[in-house]
Amino acid sequence: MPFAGIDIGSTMTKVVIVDEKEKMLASHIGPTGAEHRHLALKVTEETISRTGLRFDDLDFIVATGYGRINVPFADKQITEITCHARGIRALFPGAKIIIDIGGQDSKGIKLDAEGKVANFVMNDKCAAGTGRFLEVIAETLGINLVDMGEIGMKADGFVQISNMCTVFAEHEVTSRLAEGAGVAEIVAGLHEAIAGRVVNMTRHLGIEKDVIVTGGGAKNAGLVLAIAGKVGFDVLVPPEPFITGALGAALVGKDFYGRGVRPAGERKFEEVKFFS
Amino acid sequence: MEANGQVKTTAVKGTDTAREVRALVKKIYSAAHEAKAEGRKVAYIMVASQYDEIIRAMDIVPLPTENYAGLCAAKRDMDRFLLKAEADGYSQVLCSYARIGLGFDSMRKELGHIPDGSPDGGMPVPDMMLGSSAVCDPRFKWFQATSRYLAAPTFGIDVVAPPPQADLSEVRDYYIKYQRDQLQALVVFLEKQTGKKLDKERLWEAIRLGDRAWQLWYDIDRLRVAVPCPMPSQDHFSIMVAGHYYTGTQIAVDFYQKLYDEVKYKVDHKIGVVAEEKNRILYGGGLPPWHTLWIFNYFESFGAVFVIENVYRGFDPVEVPSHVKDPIDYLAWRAFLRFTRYHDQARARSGNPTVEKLLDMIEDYKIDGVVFHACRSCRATTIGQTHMKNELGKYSDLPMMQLVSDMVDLRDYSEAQWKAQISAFIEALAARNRQ
Amino acid sequence: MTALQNIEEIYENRGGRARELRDAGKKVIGYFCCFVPDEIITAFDMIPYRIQGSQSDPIDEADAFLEPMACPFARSCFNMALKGEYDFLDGFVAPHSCDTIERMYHIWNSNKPSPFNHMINVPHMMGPSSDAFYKKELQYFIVRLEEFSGKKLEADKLRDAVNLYNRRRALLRELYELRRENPPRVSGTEITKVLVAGMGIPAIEHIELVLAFIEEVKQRPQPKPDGLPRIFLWGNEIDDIAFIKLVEECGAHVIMDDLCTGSRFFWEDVGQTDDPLDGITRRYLCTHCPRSLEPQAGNRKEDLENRFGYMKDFISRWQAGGAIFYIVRYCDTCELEGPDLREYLNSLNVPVLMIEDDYSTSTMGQLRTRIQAFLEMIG
Amino acid sequence: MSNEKRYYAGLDMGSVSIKAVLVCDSKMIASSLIPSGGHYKSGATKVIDDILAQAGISMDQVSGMVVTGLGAESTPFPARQVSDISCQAKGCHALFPFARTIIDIGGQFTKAAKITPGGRIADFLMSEKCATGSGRFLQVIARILHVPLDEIGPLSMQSENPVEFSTNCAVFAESETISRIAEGAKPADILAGVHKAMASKVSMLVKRLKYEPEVVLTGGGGEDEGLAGAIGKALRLPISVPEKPRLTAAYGAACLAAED
Ligand SMILES: Nc1ncnc2c1ncn2[C@@H]1O[C@H](COP(=O)(O)OP(=O)(O)O)[C@@H](O)[C@H]1O
Ligand SMILES: Nc1ncnc2c1ncn2[C@@H]1O[C@H](COP(=O)(O)OP(=O)(O)O)[C@@H](O)[C@H]1O
Ligand code: SF4
Ligand code: SF4
Ligand code: SF4
Repeated sequence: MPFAGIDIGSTMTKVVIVDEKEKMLASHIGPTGAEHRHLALKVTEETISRTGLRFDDLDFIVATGYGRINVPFADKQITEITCHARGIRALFPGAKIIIDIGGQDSKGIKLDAEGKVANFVMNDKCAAGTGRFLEVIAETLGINLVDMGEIGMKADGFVQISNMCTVFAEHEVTSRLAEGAGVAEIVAGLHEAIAGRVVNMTRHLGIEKDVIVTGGGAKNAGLVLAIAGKVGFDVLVPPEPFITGALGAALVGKDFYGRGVRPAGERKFEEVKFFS
Repeated sequence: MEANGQVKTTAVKGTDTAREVRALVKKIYSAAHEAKAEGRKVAYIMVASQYDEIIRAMDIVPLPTENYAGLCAAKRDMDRFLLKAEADGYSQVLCSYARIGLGFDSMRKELGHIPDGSPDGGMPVPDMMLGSSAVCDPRFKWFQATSRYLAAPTFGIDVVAPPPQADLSEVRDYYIKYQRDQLQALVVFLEKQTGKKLDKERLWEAIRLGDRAWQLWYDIDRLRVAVPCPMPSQDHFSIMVAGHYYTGTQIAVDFYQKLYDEVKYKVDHKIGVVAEEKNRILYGGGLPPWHTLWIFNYFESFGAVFVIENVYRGFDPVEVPSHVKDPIDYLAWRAFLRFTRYHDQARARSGNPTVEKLLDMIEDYKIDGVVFHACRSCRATTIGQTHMKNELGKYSDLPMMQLVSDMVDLRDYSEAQWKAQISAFIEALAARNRQ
Repeated sequence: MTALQNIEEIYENRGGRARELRDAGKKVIGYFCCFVPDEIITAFDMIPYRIQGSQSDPIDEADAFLEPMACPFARSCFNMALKGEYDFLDGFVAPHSCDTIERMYHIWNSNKPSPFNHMINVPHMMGPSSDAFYKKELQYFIVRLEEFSGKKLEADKLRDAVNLYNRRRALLRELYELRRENPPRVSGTEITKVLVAGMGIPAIEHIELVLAFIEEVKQRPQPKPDGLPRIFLWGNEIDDIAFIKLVEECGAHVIMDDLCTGSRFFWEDVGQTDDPLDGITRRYLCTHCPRSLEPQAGNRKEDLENRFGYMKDFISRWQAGGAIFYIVRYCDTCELEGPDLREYLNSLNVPVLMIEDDYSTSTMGQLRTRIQAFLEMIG
Repeated sequence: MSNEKRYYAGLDMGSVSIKAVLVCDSKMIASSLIPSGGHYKSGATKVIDDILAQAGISMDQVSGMVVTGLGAESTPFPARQVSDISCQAKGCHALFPFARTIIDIGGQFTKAAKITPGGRIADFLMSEKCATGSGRFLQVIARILHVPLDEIGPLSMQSENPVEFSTNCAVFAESETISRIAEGAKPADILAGVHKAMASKVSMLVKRLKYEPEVVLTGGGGEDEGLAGAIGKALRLPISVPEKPRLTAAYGAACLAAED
């Protein structure tokens, strides 16, 4: 019995298909960027084809993420918060705190003893402290997002970035460069700034072990290290941080199905609309 | 204080007496620690609550939590407390004094001792917490929240003032009666906490000292009408410690006597704060930027001196009728008269007592410009500044400026922005001088 | 027209009925918050009108008079006044509810005065001497109204007004009883419309509407159990349906509240006393607003029970599965109360979502994920 | 001596651009504008050289200079520093004698000032540390729309149906813009939406001043007639714009130098 989870994030679309034993049958990450949002459907098709199944074989489809609202082919819309928690619980049974750094927002999630969401906080009004911040600055610095973490970790000390407004930070970075600051130190400064902001926000929840960092931001080892520094102990990162939300969504779907919930209404396998 | 190397401040000279305040501040906290060690009672208090003399007369050692927050900011050690309070669920827009207080109490509870390196040795756990509704809402609500971190009883009193439009002859009696009842209830509470009766003679003595100190303070401020200005606002924000945190003690009287003599000497010898006083500024309102007090020196480097201020100020002396024979009655009367001091004048002109006070200051102190400081998280002293500016604008054409930051939370402060604003303001003053 | 349609029409056009009555020669007295007794104004044969803001209009004009760090509800009210939306008021009465309202009274008074302007000082501390003082303040308010109207207040009229408003209170409680059903036949959105509509029309007319609406609700068929979470709301001013509608759209029933615009303003009756003013004084001082304070003994558990115990009944009888705090930003007393209340409700096993908002419908979209995640969390 | 011409220079070192103006007999006789790119010293020298060359004079012939702008402290010239608010006031007052309110939309901040009939600053305010109310926002959107800055004004005027943004953040507006394009929204409508969002932020600032007509829009934002129109709509007033809005501060600086 296959279940699909579709996480339509602001930067990427991720799809995971699991079976009734919670085994992952296939996963796929769609082309990045806001330009490609309408490709959510393609990513889903691609993932399904990797399993050799057909769309109609899917017993339950859960959509999550920023673009979850208007997915015509999903049976339920569930927030990223619940899905991340479910996905992380499957991967790390001892998880207490999840820090998710996505493109459009960052979140802190606290799990109770059974691994359910006990509380959460999120930042979504301002790009400060989100993955988008990293993207913008990487572009300004002319470095690859993928290399950013490594670069930052090579720094001796860091340059204080005082502007949290992404737009102005971009400008600040340019002037620091002009003044002769090193790229590595600037990147380390950004990691410090974002980590500080995200961890402070998460302190509301009471930080305790184990802390899992996930979402695209977790791909950045320098940022993860900075977060560990602020938290005061080591943090864990899933093997593929991008897909924990989609994995969780698939598992939530499986849970629903197990409780006897069945798809209601008609699924339309067509493009996702973002702004209605 | 050093101006981050940006301003030459050598020419600026405040009073010597103001330097002694540092020791007075330290003593607030060391006295509380001593009292705890000796088993005497310590109370968290809010200044200007009209109950200061009662506290002194009952031998309770006051711990002003608001002052502690300002102290942390002046020492640039506020972030850990702010963050702790926010981590405990308090909003980032809540009064930052309260956030520092709550964060400090929370950390002290969690650690089981005073957080390491706390400014001036930190505050010990109080035996009681005394809030009041004077000045603002957080000042009665904050201690209620503090009870999350310590098991001391909280008590608050109402401090009431009629609106300026009220007919004073209609409302006077019941306002004074309520104030009296509130103070009396506090006495009953304190008697229960200390197991001692209030000694009315001692209260009279404290009141006499209190009134004496405030009279001297008032006289000092009156001396400051002199040109050049003998004592700048930086000093005011130090020397107010004696008036607000040592109310009802001989210490305050002695301090102000000494300060009076010094200021008088400066006036007589025409010794000013800066060599060439170009402009005289009124600090129109808002809590001082404790974190950035050097900003006053920045103004002074342009010859602009802050000569008088409308915050943390002593009340003008008032004449309590002689038929009032009970000290509690006296305090109630005094409070009423203090709060309604400008009411008649307001009804005759602007309708607003604060506007009247500011207009008087502008005239008496030969003011050239007015600066307000808006604090994002202090609604009480910030809301109304724009209105004040609008109203003052009806009676004077002085340049006015509102600088925005916070009294302690620096996260939204921009030095570049302030400097740009200040230069424009200085230029506006200069343009006005030329005319 | 159904009662609901009637209510919706009044809700959509909040000042409409008051303007009509004013054109017919009645005097309309605007006021803030839950501390100004409707009974007194009504006993003078005037129309009490609770001043509200507008969550859908941006605050622009008010910024020339009032700092942006002031409570946006208050700013919005004043903004509407500046735009002439409250020109129909004959009187403007502000209680000293909080710093912001007190400050705003003065600003309003000097920039947009009504023919009658008055401020009532409301004690923050609760106790016998506070009652006595507040009664004096109300008496002074009466004196001022007598001057303004040229009429003496008749004790019988005041007593009649007390009975009238107690009748309305009873009816509103009856309506709230219907919310106890699971699932309820009346939504939180509808309740808000009923309450908000009632704040700008004479009580007699409101009573008629509520009666008719209760009948309508009772006619509705009982829906099948849907297992959706039941939400208790706590906070200050929610005078627009947008937020409650959003919560309900996310999949929940809003079934009970402790809000200035909800149960807080009508839950308790005015007691029958020889001097009706005594009952009124007592009743209006005991609104459970965080801006009021009682001494605490220093025993955490008991102190919390004293402060919040009344909500236990709301939670258990209305079977709330979760609570959402909606705090209009910059409201210091609510911000200081919230964490304690959260602790208390958590001790009753009620999970809490705390939202700080700008009193604007434009931010609603951003709240969706938060609310939905909370509902998933407790569901 | 008396018939010898006196020249005064004004130098404005902004966050986005560096401008210089040469004034003679209160008239602007030369000007120069280059992107600052963080290189203040060399940039300043370049624009000054430029205006001197245009006028065919040497530095010795310049009787006075005033510098202003964010980077004024890094000026390589021995000149008096004056805040850009005062310079804008001076420049705008010289160009529009009846101006009472000035809105300066620069790269970093937006400033609003009220001036007296004599051209003195009566009151002023600056925007918050958020890019949504600043010229930067326009640059960001222009970049992703691949529209040159000087075309965004005319283009936005063609819009009939401005896009409503679901966010107040310039960064998110950027990604929203990209998806809107993908969904077929017209660039003109997007720009008009951006103008509306900016105008609402800017007008809030201006309203806090109790503004009075005549209102002058200056700084880089003044180059954008669409933005001027949107602000005018929000304030319900016609807005005056100098011919070369980015030069008014430098022009004002030069005028101030002439007064020294
Ligand atoms: N290869 C990578 N290395 C480091 N960081 C990355 C990488 N790819 C993406 N990111 C970061 O991840 C963010 C997107 O995270 P994601 O969880 O996919 O967000 P969303 O769910 O909003 O799409 C980007 O903004 C970027 O900061
Ligand atoms: N032709 C144009 N049309 C529209 N906007 C422009 C144009 N040229 C510049 N701008 C805007 O002006 C801003 C820069 O203004 P400027 O006054 O030079 O700033 P600063 O003084 O901070 O250097 C840019 O951010 C851009 O948004
Ligand atoms: S501060 Fe910058 S990042 Fe934050 S909302 Fe404003 S434009 Fe966006
Ligand atoms: S709100 Fe202002 S006046 Fe009140 S406690 Fe805080 S800082 Fe003091
Ligand atoms: S919401 Fe809070 S701050 Fe606003 S008016 Fe009500 S009590 Fe005052």
